[in-house]
Amino acid sequence: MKIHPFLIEMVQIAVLLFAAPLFAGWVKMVKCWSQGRTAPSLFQPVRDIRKLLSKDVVLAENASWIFRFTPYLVFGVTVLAGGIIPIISTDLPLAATADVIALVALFAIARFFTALAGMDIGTAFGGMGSSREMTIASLAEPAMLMAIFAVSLASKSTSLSQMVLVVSQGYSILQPSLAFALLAFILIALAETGRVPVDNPATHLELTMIHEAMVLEYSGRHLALIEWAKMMKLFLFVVLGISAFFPWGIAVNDDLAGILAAPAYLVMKLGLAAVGLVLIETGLAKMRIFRVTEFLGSAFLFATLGMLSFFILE
Amino acid sequence: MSTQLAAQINSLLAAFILLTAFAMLAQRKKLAILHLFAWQGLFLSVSTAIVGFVAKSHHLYISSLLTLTLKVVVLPYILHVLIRKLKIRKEIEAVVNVPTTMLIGIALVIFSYHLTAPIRELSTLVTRSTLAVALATVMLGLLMMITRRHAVTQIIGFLAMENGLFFAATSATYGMPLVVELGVALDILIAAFIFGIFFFHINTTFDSLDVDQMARLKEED
Amino acid sequence: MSRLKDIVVAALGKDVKPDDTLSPASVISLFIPREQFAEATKALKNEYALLAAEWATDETSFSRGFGIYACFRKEMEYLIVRTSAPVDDPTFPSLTKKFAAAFRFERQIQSLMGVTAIGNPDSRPWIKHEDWPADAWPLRKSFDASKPLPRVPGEYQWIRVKGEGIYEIPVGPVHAGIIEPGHFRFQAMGEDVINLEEKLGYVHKGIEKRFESLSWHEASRLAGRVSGDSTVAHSLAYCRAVEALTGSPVPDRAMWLRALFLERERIANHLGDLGAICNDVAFAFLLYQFSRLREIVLRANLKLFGHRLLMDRVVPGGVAANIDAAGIQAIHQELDWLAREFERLVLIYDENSSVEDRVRDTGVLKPEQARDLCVVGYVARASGLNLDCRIHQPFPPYDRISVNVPVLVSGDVHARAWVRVEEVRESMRIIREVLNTLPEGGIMNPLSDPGPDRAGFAAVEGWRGETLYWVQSGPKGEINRCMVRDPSSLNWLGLEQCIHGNIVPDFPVCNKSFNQSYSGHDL
Amino acid sequence: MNFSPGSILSASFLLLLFLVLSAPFLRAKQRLLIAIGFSITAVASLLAAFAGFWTLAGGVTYQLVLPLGLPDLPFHIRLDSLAGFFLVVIGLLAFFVSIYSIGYVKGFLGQRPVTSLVVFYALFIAGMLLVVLSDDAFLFLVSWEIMAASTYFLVLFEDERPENRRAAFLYLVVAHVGAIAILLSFGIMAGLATGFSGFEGYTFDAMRKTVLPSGWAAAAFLLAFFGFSAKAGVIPLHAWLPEAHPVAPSNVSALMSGVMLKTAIYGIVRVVFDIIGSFPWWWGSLVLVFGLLSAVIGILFAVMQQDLKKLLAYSSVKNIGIILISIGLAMIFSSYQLKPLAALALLAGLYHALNHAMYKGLLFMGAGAVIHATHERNMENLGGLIRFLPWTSVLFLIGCISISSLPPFNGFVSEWLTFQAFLLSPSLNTPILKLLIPLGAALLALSSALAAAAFVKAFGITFLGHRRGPDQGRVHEVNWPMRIGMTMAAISCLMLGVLPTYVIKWMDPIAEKLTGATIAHSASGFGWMWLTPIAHERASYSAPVAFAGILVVVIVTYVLLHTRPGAIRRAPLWDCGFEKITDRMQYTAASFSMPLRRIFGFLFAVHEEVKQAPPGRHPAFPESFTYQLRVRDRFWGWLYKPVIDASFWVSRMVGRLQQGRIQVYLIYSFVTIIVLLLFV
Repeated sequence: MKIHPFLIEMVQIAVLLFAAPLFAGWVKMVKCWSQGRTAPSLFQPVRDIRKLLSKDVVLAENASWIFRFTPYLVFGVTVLAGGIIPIISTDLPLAATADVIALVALFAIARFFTALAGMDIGTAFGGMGSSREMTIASLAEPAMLMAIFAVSLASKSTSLSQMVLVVSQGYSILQPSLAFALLAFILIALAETGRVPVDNPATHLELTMIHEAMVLEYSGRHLALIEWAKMMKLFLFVVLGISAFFPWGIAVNDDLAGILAAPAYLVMKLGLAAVGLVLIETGLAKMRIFRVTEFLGSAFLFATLGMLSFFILE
Repeated sequence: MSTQLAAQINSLLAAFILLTAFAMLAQRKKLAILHLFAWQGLFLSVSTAIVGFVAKSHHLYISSLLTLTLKVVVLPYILHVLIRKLKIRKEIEAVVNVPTTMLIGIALVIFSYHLTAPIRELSTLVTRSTLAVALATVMLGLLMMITRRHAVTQIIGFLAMENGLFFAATSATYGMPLVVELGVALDILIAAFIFGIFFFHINTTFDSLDVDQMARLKEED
Repeated sequence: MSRLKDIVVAALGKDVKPDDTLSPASVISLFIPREQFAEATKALKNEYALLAAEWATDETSFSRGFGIYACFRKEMEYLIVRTSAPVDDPTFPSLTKKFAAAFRFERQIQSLMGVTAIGNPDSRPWIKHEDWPADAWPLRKSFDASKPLPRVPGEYQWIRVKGEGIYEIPVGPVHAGIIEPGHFRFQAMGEDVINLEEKLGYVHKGIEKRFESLSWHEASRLAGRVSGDSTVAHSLAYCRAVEALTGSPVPDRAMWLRALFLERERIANHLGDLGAICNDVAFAFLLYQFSRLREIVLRANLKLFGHRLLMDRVVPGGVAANIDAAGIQAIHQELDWLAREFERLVLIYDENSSVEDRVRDTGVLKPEQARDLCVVGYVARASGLNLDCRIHQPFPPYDRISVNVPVLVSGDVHARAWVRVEEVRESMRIIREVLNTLPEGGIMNPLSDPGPDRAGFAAVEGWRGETLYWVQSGPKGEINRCMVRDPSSLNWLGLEQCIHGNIVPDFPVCNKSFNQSYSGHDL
Repeated sequence: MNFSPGSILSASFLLLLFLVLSAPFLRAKQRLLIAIGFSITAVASLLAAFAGFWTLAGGVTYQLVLPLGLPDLPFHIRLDSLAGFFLVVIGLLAFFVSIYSIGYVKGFLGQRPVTSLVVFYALFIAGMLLVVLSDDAFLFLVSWEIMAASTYFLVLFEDERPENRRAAFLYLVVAHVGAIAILLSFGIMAGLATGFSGFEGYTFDAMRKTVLPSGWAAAAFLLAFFGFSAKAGVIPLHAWLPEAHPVAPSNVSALMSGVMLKTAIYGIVRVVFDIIGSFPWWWGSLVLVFGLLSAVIGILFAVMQQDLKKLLAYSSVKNIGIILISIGLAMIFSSYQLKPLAALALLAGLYHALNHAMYKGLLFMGAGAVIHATHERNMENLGGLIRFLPWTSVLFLIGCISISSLPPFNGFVSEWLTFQAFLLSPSLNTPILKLLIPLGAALLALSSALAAAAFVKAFGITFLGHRRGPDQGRVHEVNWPMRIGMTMAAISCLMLGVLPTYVIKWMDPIAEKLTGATIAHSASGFGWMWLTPIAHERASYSAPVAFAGILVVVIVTYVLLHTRPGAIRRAPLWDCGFEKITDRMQYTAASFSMPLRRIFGFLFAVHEEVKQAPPGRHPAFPESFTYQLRVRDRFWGWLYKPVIDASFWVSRMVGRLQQGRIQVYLIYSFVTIIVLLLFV
């Protein structure tokens, strides 16, 4: 039985919207357990978003339209990105909208506006966050491109659906180039999603913040959109990693059985990914901001080694 | 296990050996370098065993076992004791500009690929593609010896270089004759002991293992 | 004989008089004519004495004008140097030329007592808010604390960094975390801090003024509330000062119990700090684990002594809580368990290289700077200054306990954290020693009547460092002045200096490694 | 009169000539002069663009020998697809800028006469058009010199400022050194075409027909590359660019950065692909390496700038680098006979040239608007302008997004195509290139990410936050012609971004002619909405879908969230409870780039100094500090200072070079050319 791709696309976006907060809740839960604490409910992030959505917005007196527009844009870009990455099926009408490079650029436009919003209200913290974010992004970008390069060598494509198809058809993770690219991707994803060794999403210390510093002045529905988009971004990066390196289980032809099985695989892989993420976050302190150079430098190194080992070893 | 899969795994192990070589180059702490060295030995040992399986040359199993005991257990243990005795466990070594060193490392990998490309064309062995990695490992070991100032890290660099040579031997010709290997192993062991004793002496004399100290000694002579 | 006294006498000759009227039993006190006040300190500086405190009293009720006091410390002894200024010319020579640490004390004297230090380069108010009327001097006897003051808009002249591209970061007084209020002003270029200036005084509650309207016993409760986290140290210092002033003896058992309380307070706070330092480098695991240990220690306090923080357990003349054999047994068991858990966590701290990378070489307060700024406590001990009143001016029972405090020289965040680790270990050992040798007997003696115009001085090594109290009785035997000097008064200076050349995001962890008290400083 | 690209072009040139000749008569009526003068240049530019568009779309080549020039050396004109493309690039931006100038130049009224500005502006445009059209070395160099000389005077327009005089002189020196190199290169090619015996080889046609011996070909290429690089501001020959572009009037800067640099790109493409034709791989590698160097170092310099126009000028160095990267890749692919790949890379580069013209023009016009409104170029004294300049800020923002290569605007398309070209490098079967070229892709990624940082800084510091600095006078939005000029450039940025398949289809004849392959078929093989340079399984990008998708989600979210009448309450900034907040408490331009300055500091001569006042005070109670930051170009000290010193010395010897009369200058140039031609 065939299912229409547009239907799958709708389902996928719905999955993204609601699974992302749950995934964030799950990460939080595992993290609490790893620290020996009682965890909040899995649905806590959902409740937080609901609460924020129902609150009024308090806006700084001098905030311009950029500040008000940014949450919507960031949200929109993230949702669109979610329609492109194969989460449960590769046959997506939106898949051809962007390959991996364009996808990275889509996230970059969200970052561009977030950084501008950070500077819009004209505080020391906002500008500081923007400056740090743009610095880290510019270091992450070359590493990201190298990782894409390494992966695309194997699949001869930068289109995500194509990567899923190629990698799931027998290409194994034993391939050194993919192993290196995965390593690089993990480091980059930690930096891009603002997780612990680079940024601390749970901190209240304005002076050390990166992403939070830019969005300090947001409230109400604006904050809800930003937070939601942030959760989706984390979710999408995990899913991106899954699609590019562990695609088994994603439906490659649109038969019903495959599509029904896909979410089960997804849940399993997400659960494991969260454990991995928590292990990294619990085991590491946040690094000094200028150490990020070395961190992303090693991501670049891994990606380059991946690319080299494709030519040398494969 | 098919030959195909074995070659695949062997490539992956080669990649890991290369990775550990790079990691050693970047690491600032001696103990961590030692651990990386032990890991490299482990990868090497497994790789040797796999090559032995593929080539059906059983003496490689013995070399593999030898590598395992010597490079994963005995030598790291000796060096570990040494590091602890010398109380340099927490010492942080000044490494000259990690990114630059890494870039030089990448250049060396490319260079060794370039160098071994003709051999790769001619060879028919399953392991031929790992030769470039082996050569690169040797060069990275050398680079480590050049960039480090501390005697203990230099000796680890030397041993890593030796790992590379050993790996080169297995990948180019399915390993050296067993006798040679035993001889080399014995040499390394003895060298390690002598180094150990030697370090204690430098340390007690100069209260430091900084190689520059010895250079200074020479100048004064 | 006192070396410090000899130094001053040798430098100034016969102008120096032993201070007969005010001779607290616990310290040597000298009277020096006002003109030679600064000169005397020059001699002390040359002999490497450190400034411990500087304060002023309103002695109009004795018709002596204002008394200005400076307390110095060198190794085993303290010396108080006193001079006085007439009411119509409330000035005195500044000590800042020789002792940089004096500049805030003198600003404080100027702001709160209205006595000006001539030669102090910084005349801005300190602690007193800039919107107060300029001529409101709350510590003067003539000031009526019951009336509200009018708000007069004033401006605080910040230290500025001129130059293109410099920006300022105002942090506080309301912070995002649950911490005390204080304002930090960074002058920064991107991530580089060029200058940090603190502005405190947001918790100025008038504690020193309030002391003057309380009875000697009530005041002990107030002393216990000067800085909540070091309540034992403050009430102990107050009580010892009062006991010195009145000459009241304290039962032996009470002395040992006081040491027990002091060490338990030290353990609890150090545990909390270690966790907080780790949290500021986003290593939350240790925060929760250390907080757990701290909580268990505090709960044991509640169970055994009736208060989690041991507030009001030290009273003039003794202590207000006793311990029985079962309690001793319980503490021993708790310590066995605590030591095991603690060592496990310390191992994690020590072995995690990502934490190590953040704390090493961060916020370095060099030994020269530490000596120059006369810092105290773990801040001093992490920067190579071997200062601990439990060793150097041991008060009972520390004269009978051997205390081994660690001294590190690197002066970075790690050193301040590691001094705490070692101190926790040492405190656990001390507690065991105290419990093993705890003498029998009563725990409280009545306080003798204080005479008029007497003074008492005490120094106690609290968990944060040397806590000083100096009390003076008035004409009717009431409290005329109670000088409180929390270790923070000196250590805040260290924070400002150690941040130079660091990057902005390292400030929180530096601040946490100092963890100074706002309340104890602002008073 | 028959209607053809040629006749349209003639009309365009006649208009420009008419303007140059008649302008002095209108000297007395400055306001009228501005209106008429810039209207004429606008029409002329539009005509030129139209002619170019027609040529390219029609795929026809026109050749013409003009009865002008020296005896026996008539001028040759050729209008082919490549020339047509560059006519569009130049004409389109010149059209926008001319309209903008109608409003912008009014700002000089009452300060100084603008007659010379109008004259040289027209000459400048005519020069650029002629460069692209000329089909022999002689006319090429003449028009090259017209272009250089007119810009020299335009840079010198506000000549009372010493920085302008310095920049103009530096520009003149570098332009001349470059011109000599180009001349020598043509000399070699012309000489070999006719065996060093006559002048007949000076036409490009003759050169085309000649197969050069490899050594001479390399020499000709190296000389031409050096000469054109000097014009394009390729690192390390860039130092004049950030000096000259910012000090010129902003409309001129827009043209200089937007299109004048492209004439050098045109020159490289013309010489390499058209005139020389076949070449070894290392030529491409050389171009690639210098492109990468310019891209990364140029943008790093841009990030460090506090002067808005300097930032833009340095970013031009970066964009020239990106164009060279693509051209270099195209050359490498071409030398290995990988024709479709070469076509892809070449079109990516040319597309980027067009895009850069649009957004850099837009950004310089925006910067001009800011300066027009505030009289301030230093970003440290700007800020919060979004509230006063709503139009300018939106348009400038569009420029910033485009130049930061973010979808759905145009900068992204051409960079994405360049990335695709990089990703195809594994099809080369030279191991060393296969391993090294991907590292180039990483550098390109670095440079585009840094561009985003630079333009977040440029927009954020200039337009957002609070007003900075001492002078906080009122500012007004700029006048309509300026807004219209900028708006048109902004719209073309969007259109070029959203409709790439049409642009590529239009540009395809160039690729076909120069590389022998086309890509339009595969690029739009999946439908016009999807750009699929090779095949849609390989890589695809759809700007229309992305644009529409984001728009839909944004609108839906907005509508959904506004069903509940939620109030927006305006409140003062959160001040941490400290009430006395000032505008010093916001991030500054120098601070924004500080982390990058720290990380990449080894590339610059960074000098930081903190002084405590009064000196000698104890550090616990200072009164104040002074901080000084100087970031300098290392190349300046290594390369330029010696050259500048030497040329100052030479110019003193020559004495009359600097007298500033165009005739003298032109004669001087002509003599040089003729002497050199004879010599060769």
